[in-house]
Amino acid sequence: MHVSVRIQEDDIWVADEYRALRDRMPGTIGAIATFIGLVRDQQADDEVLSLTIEHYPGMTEQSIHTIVESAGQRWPLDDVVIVHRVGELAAHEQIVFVQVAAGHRAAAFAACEFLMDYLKTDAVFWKREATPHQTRWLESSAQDESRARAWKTPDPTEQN
Amino acid sequence: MHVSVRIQEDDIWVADEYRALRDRMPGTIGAIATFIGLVRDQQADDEVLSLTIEHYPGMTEQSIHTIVESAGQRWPLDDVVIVHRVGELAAHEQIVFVQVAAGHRAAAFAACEFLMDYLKTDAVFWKREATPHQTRWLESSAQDESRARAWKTPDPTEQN
Amino acid sequence: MDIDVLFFASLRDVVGAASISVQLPVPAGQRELLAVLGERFSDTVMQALQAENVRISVNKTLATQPLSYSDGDEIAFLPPITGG
Amino acid sequence: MDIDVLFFASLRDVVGAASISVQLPVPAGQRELLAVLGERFSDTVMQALQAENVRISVNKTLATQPLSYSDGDEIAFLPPITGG
Repeated sequence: MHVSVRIQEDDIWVADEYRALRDRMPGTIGAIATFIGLVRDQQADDEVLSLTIEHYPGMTEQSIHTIVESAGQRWPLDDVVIVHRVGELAAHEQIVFVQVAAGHRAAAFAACEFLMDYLKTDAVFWKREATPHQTRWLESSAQDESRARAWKTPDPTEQN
Repeated sequence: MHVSVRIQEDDIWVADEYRALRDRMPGTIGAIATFIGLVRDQQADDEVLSLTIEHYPGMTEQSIHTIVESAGQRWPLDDVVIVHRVGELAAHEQIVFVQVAAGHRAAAFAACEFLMDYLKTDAVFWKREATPHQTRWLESSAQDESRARAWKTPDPTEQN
Repeated sequence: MDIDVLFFASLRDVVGAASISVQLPVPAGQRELLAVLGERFSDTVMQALQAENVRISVNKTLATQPLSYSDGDEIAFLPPITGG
Repeated sequence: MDIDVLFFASLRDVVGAASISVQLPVPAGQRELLAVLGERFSDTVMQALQAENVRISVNKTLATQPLSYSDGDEIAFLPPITGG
């Protein structure tokens, strides 16, 4: 499994990531699932001006590699790329990019969603949201926690 | 919901599709899930030389629009693009591109996978696979059928 | 009346043509269509067209039995579909 | 012994510094670290550092109690994380 994990202030160039995957890709890959998270310009009816993301260099990368290894043990994956931005991001900017290539679509979809769910709960980042009225540090929601926990229970669809 | 469905012999330019989405996108979008299907170079231990895809102009587009409408009724989606190629495709070429934008990731992921599952079973295409030993018309597998049927039963995770 | 009959994929291979025009009596349904096709094609072809997994569309819409055809209709024989 | 203590996100805001160096007796664990920090910071800061949802890492690995620190360790106070 080829794995690339990058934390960067720079923007994410989705087209370049996809081209690089196609270039290095073994031919047995039939399915590529990707996810891109953007800064929403609204949160609970308040306008979002920016999101500032902080990380702990070294520990953050390790936390993501641990998540990727879990996914790799769970599904037959060929290629995983995760790029996560840090610093101050304006509304509509790209935050995170996850790209998973596998032989078949079930594994690619499941792993991509699994990776996003665990990035929400287990990756070492902190996010501060600025609205016209306040600045506050975010926590992963109860919903995020329950989505991540759901992967720990046996999944009846996993054999498909 | 912005919807674009295209059937074409030309290759799919993923970077252009993504850029166009970002250009037209309302800011409340926080999640973009995409799927790309490629021609695998192996099938059941036999080398795949090419895949030839045939459609029924008019009926095929309508069959895909019907699938997109089902997805739109099921999840709050902002933008759906489906590009499906026809003609003779060599191993490793792109077959299909699905791009779904939504406010949150749960809807984007679920709808993207739903669309792919129904493209397998309900979209009016035919595929002929050529190996060094034979040429044969493919059918959607029993597994494909059961994946599509699974969406028809109530999904306990849907409220998340 | 005249209708167009289309054959896709494996059925086009079996029939050896993508489309043909046929003349049907009025009124006509699937039974009359198959009778006319049976005069033109072999038993092998007719068995393929009547396989359990073959569906019929009328004017690009999947049709359910009983069928009743009209002048100018476009009928298609659709073997099992799969996309994606 | 000397250790580095890091504060992230909301805890850095509360402490007013991203990192400090502290001298600890040998041997030292979390109790000794908190005692030294308590001499420097207000009760408000100390309550924030000891909130139930704050986790401690030692040399960039999440630590579980009881902790035992070594010279040169990098200790971090981590408020609730969320990425993606």
